[in-house]
Amino acid sequence: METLLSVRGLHKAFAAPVLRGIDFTVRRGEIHALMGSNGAGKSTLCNIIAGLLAADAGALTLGGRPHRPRSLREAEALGVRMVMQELNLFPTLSIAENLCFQRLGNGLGLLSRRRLAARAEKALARVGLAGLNPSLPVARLGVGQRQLLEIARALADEPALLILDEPTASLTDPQIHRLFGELRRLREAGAGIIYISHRMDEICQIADRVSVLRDGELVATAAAADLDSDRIVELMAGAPLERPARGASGRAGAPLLRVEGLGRDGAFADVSFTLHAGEVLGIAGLIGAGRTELLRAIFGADPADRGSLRLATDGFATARRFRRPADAMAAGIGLVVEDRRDQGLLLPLGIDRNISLASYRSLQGPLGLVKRSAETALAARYCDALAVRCAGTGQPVRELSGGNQQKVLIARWLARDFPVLLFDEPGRGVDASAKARIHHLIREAARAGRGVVVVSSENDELFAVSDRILALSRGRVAGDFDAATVTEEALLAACFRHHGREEQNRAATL
Amino acid sequence: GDGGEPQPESSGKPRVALIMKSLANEFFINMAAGARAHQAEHADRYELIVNGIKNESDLAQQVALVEQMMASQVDVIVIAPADSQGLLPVARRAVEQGIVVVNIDNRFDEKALATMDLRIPFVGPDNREGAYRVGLALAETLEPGDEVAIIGGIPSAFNARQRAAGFRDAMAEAGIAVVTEQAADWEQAKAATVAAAILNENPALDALLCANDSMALGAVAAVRQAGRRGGVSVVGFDNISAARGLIAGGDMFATAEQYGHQLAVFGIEYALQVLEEGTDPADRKTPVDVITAAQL
Amino acid sequence: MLPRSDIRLPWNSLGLVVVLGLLVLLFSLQSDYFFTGATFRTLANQIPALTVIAVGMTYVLLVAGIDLSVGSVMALCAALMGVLMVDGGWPLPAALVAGLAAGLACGLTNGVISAHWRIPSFVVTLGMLEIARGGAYLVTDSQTRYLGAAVGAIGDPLPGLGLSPALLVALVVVAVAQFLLLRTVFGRYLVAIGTNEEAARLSGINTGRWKALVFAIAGLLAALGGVFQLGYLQSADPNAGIGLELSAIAAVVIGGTSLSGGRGSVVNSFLGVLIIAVMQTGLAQLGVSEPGKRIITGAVIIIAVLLDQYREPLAARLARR
Amino acid sequence: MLPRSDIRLPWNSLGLVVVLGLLVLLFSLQSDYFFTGATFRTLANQIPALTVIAVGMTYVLLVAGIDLSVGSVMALCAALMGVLMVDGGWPLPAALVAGLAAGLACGLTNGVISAHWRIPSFVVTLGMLEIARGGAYLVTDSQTRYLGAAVGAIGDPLPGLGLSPALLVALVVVAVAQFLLLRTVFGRYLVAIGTNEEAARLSGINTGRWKALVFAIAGLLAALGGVFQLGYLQSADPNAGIGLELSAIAAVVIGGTSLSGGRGSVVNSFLGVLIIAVMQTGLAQLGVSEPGKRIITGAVIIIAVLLDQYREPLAARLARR
Ligand SMILES: Nc1ncnc2c1ncn2[C@@H]1O[C@H](COP(=O)(O)OP(=O)(O)OP(=O)(O)O)[C@@H](O)[C@H]1O
Ligand SMILES: Nc1ncnc2c1ncn2[C@@H]1O[C@H](COP(=O)(O)OP(=O)(O)OP(=O)(O)O)[C@@H](O)[C@H]1O
Ligand SMILES: [Mg+2]
Ligand SMILES: [Mg+2]
Repeated sequence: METLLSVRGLHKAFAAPVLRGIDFTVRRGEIHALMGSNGAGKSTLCNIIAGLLAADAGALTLGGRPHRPRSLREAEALGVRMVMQELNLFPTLSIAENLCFQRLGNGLGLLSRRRLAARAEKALARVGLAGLNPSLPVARLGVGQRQLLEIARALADEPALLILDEPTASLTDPQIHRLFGELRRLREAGAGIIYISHRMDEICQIADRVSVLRDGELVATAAAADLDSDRIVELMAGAPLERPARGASGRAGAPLLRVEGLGRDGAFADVSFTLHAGEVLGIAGLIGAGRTELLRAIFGADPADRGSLRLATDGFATARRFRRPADAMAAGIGLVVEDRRDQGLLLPLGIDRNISLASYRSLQGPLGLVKRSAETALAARYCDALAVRCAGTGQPVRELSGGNQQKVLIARWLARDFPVLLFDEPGRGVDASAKARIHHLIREAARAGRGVVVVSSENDELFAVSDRILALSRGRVAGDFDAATVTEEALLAACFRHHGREEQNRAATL
Repeated sequence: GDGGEPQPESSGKPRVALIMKSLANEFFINMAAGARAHQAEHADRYELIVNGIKNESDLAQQVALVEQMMASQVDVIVIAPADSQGLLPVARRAVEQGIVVVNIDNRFDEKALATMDLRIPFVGPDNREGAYRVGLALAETLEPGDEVAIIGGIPSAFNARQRAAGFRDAMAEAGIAVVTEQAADWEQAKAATVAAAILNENPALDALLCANDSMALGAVAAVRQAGRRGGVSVVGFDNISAARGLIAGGDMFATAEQYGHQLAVFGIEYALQVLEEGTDPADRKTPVDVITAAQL
Repeated sequence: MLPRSDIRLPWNSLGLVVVLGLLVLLFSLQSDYFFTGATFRTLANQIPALTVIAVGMTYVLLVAGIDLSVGSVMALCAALMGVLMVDGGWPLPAALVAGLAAGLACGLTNGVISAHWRIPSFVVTLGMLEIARGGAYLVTDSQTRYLGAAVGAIGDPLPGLGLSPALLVALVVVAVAQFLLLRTVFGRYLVAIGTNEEAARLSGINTGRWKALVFAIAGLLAALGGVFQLGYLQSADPNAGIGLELSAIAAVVIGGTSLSGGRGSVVNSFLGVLIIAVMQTGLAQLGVSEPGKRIITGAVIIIAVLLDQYREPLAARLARR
Repeated sequence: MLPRSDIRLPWNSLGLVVVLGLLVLLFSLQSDYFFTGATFRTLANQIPALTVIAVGMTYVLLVAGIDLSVGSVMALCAALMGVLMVDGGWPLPAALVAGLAAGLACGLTNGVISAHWRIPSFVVTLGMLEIARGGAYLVTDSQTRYLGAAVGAIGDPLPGLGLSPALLVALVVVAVAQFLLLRTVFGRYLVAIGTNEEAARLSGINTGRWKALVFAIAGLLAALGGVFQLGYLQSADPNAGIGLELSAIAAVVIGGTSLSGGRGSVVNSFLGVLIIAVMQTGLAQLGVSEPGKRIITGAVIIIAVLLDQYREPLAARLARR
């Protein structure tokens, strides 16, 4: 096969070297998986290819010609398209305008609304969002839908080289399936695709070749058929990974939290369940099923309209509905949000400041003084426990790789001992070994008698941590399963329960 | 100086600081120009530093200016105070430091001066009397029972109050009704807005008395826009050049001339007189004249 | 499919029209002379300058900037025209071109400095506020110039129509600006830059250039405001427009434009201008005392925006029907 | 592991000290009388009010708010104290408490309205600007009150020290405010709220309450500024502090505090105040013409912030050594 992109001797350093002498090729008509643990340099490499960063040394060629784009726009003109790790949409613009942002107008600079809508509908259909009204503002979409929008935007341009930096981090299986169909179609058309993901199963399904980065060095490139996931993880980490056993943190204890008929208009309705001490409750569902909304309502981030919560702390006597996160936290509930960049992290501030943000009650000395050494120690402890790759606990979070940012966010909530912890997509963008560490910490928390709720779009993750799995379908509970025995098929069927017959059929054929 | 400060080298000529209310207003600009011309003629007698504040009512900034001039060790401060009482404490300190202080334009409060046991010679016009005379000139063209409105300056400004009082005195004497009195902060556009509203509300209005010419210009615009040119007279104060044009053209009836050009010069001469002869000059009231088309 | 977002657009104008209606009603009840043609003609003559300046400010706020220099720039341009005509004997059209060019230059300077060196526009335009005011004093030697009938045609009502050319031009500016905002690529770019400048830059928009253009437009419109002011007052006052930036921003923000960018409507800014103008005229007609005027004005500004909070949920509820 | 963020703090003050030094040098070269103890004592007497108001403004900007009402609130509080003492015969301490309470109330009102109804603080404080000014006119009946020696002790230099109690208090306020910002949980919360309000809220910080508190502090400090002003001028002027909000914001922004929140330093705001004060004093001592003053002031504001752009890279380079 013909080489599309070739990278020779690529070097890049920020404060410290990040890429060291990378040699890397992508052929026409191949899907090339780029693997590596968090902070290995994957995004940096792709950013250089896509014109967002300049290399310090090294040569790139694209289609045989030297490739040195000075901006994203320039790279795009050469047929390179990238879906970035973080969302880059305009919430105040409509879906159609976001999708066609580069070609909004006719020759006169006037918006051609009809043409935009038509094009948008076509692009949306390719990622399975056919029902969405293209004139809705993006502000009204959930994270999963926004992620699909980004992908639709890239696909619509029929790129020669497509870079996907963790496109599936908040997608569920049906969407991933459809995406893979589109990628294969693009491959048949002769495009080259760089695919970054931390989900091993995906790599085995879709990749033709795999390259592994470790500490900024390319340690291996091989045909996907010649590698299995254990081998890849070993290459990434430089050491074999102990596979965590599936499920089961131990025995569920007394009830901690009762959710009774909770509902929020337009998001979810009539949700009831009981969370026990020592239990990890997984929540499955399709994009837009209302899982995020449910957690936010429990936490008081967006107050619920109906129903209530009862807590063990007062013997389930009072029915409450929190109106502010501060109140929920006072009652012993914590939430790790899904959208880490917009709702979780303080990007310009240091790792220590981000981790300690919810813990100042215990880091506070006399007169409200911050115990700075305790703060630093706390940050250092969790950077260690979660293997955050950083230059120091004071490094601004903005400079961390996506997965490491996620770890910092999780550390903030593990640092306090809430009886009830809610996690929304905790493994988003985190590499396999770090994910295993996070899962371990979650189970540890449960073992210590806390109750944990984990929302995840990744079934493997749910199976790995949960004792019990609740399926949400269109905002309603559609099943309550024992994680040790439930099959993926049964879970998927439950997730589709409240969808139309047609969609259910389509799902069955996946 | 007040302390044992080393005295910086100086030319030996007395240094005169002229402190104005504003240097963004034609009246004070004229005053400053007069002073500069005088200094140019008598360059061997003294040096001149002219300063004004940004906002005519910014007392704090003017106090700061006086202090800065004290720090510069000037020999004379000639000041048009932004407030008739607020400047007194700093003026007293200047006097105590041995600086000759002369008051021009806006008179220090005499009672306060007396309680402080301070004597500062004053050179300047009587705003109230000037406004009174402009009002009387207008009243001659009106009849008892006619209606007028007053547009004042910044409500707390001393001369704004004086001028409004002068207008009221004249109207009361002539038996003319003042239907409303509103502030337009010395500003042209604001005066236009206020005048337009007053005209709407008072269909029988015969005249607008404005506490300065800028506001009179605004009032003229409002009268013209309301289509009541000829029916409503406008008078102002200060005799700025634009007002003269309007008076000549019949859009304005009258304004007051305070001979600002000479005001600062008088003040400086008073101060030099104190310095050179050690005498203590008496207060001097400078003339205010009514300007109508007949005077142009 | 119903384009629902259009109904929920932030530029729906319900709340503002209600506030405006209430103000007019209140003043009409208080004064016999308020609800008359004369009052409305008066209003129509007064608003053109503030209107076009508020349009420019809307654009500037949309891209998450701010322009504090509009009052000074307006004064400088009017002053320049006045001096050129009175002292220089220039004909009106030539002076007009010079004045507009000066405004454009000031605005462009604001835009280029703040976009190129990435300095907050608040600082740059605060500097320009001082500089342009100094310039206005300099060119006029701090003396008001009386122009008389030479410029009267701009502000005097057209026979038969009862409206001045200034007002007509201002209305056209409002309409064109709203059209540009909603229906052209340019408008979408501004919204995009105001929403997420980084994403806009990554999408290949030369954000610096568009922002500079927006400030240039604001400068040009400030100059146009100066022209209208000149026509209205028939004189050029170097002290004109002090504090005007706050009035303009108040009008725009009452109109629901966000100070943090990305959300705004020119038509609603115009309604904000009307609210302010009606309030000023009404209070003056009632002869309310100065302290009373201040307190009522302040309260109305807050209340208008407070009511506006209920506008969106209300509109959403209507739309859901 | 090195806590790097502390070295890279935005509140390094290098660039500002350089600007300040340059200004002093320039004026000293131009005027024989500038570099004297008298000038510096004059400066020391003038800055206390602006200093404490700039401290409050720094906090407000830190949480991504803005307070336009400081000038009016200062005037209202000073006016209230003046009236209570002159007309009401209150003793100084009682009047002082009343004045400070009034400032706190105004600030709290700003804060509660903007935090509770989520109205941009720009609008709320613009309303308060008008309302408090109206209030100042109302309580004084638009007349300046002369207080004389009764309040002189506040502003007169302490014997032996040469500095006034006002200045000493202002310096203490600066030090305490900087300490709170850097070393306490309160400071951490403000920075977090200004950086990402939603993230702060979702981390259990009661953002509304802290923001209200910050505005209350700003109001209280504006009142304290009023006290200093009263001591300095020995009179209460209802027109005091017009346009002061812009000076205060200019000082704070020159000090490198970001208008979009999350980044700021009280000490640097104080340096900003010094830059502005030195410039005003210097220009006045040279007797520069009014247009000249305006133009130079505007240019220095822009240049100071421009130089500040080069401060961070420079400091980073120094820190890396
Ligand atoms: N602007 C920056 N300044 C300093 N260091 C940076 C910057 N951007 C990235 N880095 C560092 O470069 C390294 C590689 O980051 P990169 O984002 O390429 O990792 P990645 O392989 O994409 O990781 P992930 O799987 O977590 O997304 C990280 O250690 C990160 O901290
Ligand atoms: N701010 C919002 N305004 C209106 N609707 C919203 C908003 N956020 C989410 N929704 C809608 O609410 C529904 C539930 O979304 P939610 O984010 O809870 O789903 P989810 O199951 O967590 O999926 P994901 O997060 O993967 O998108 C979706 O239909 C979504 O479009
Ligand atoms: Mg990455
Ligand atoms: Mg979700």
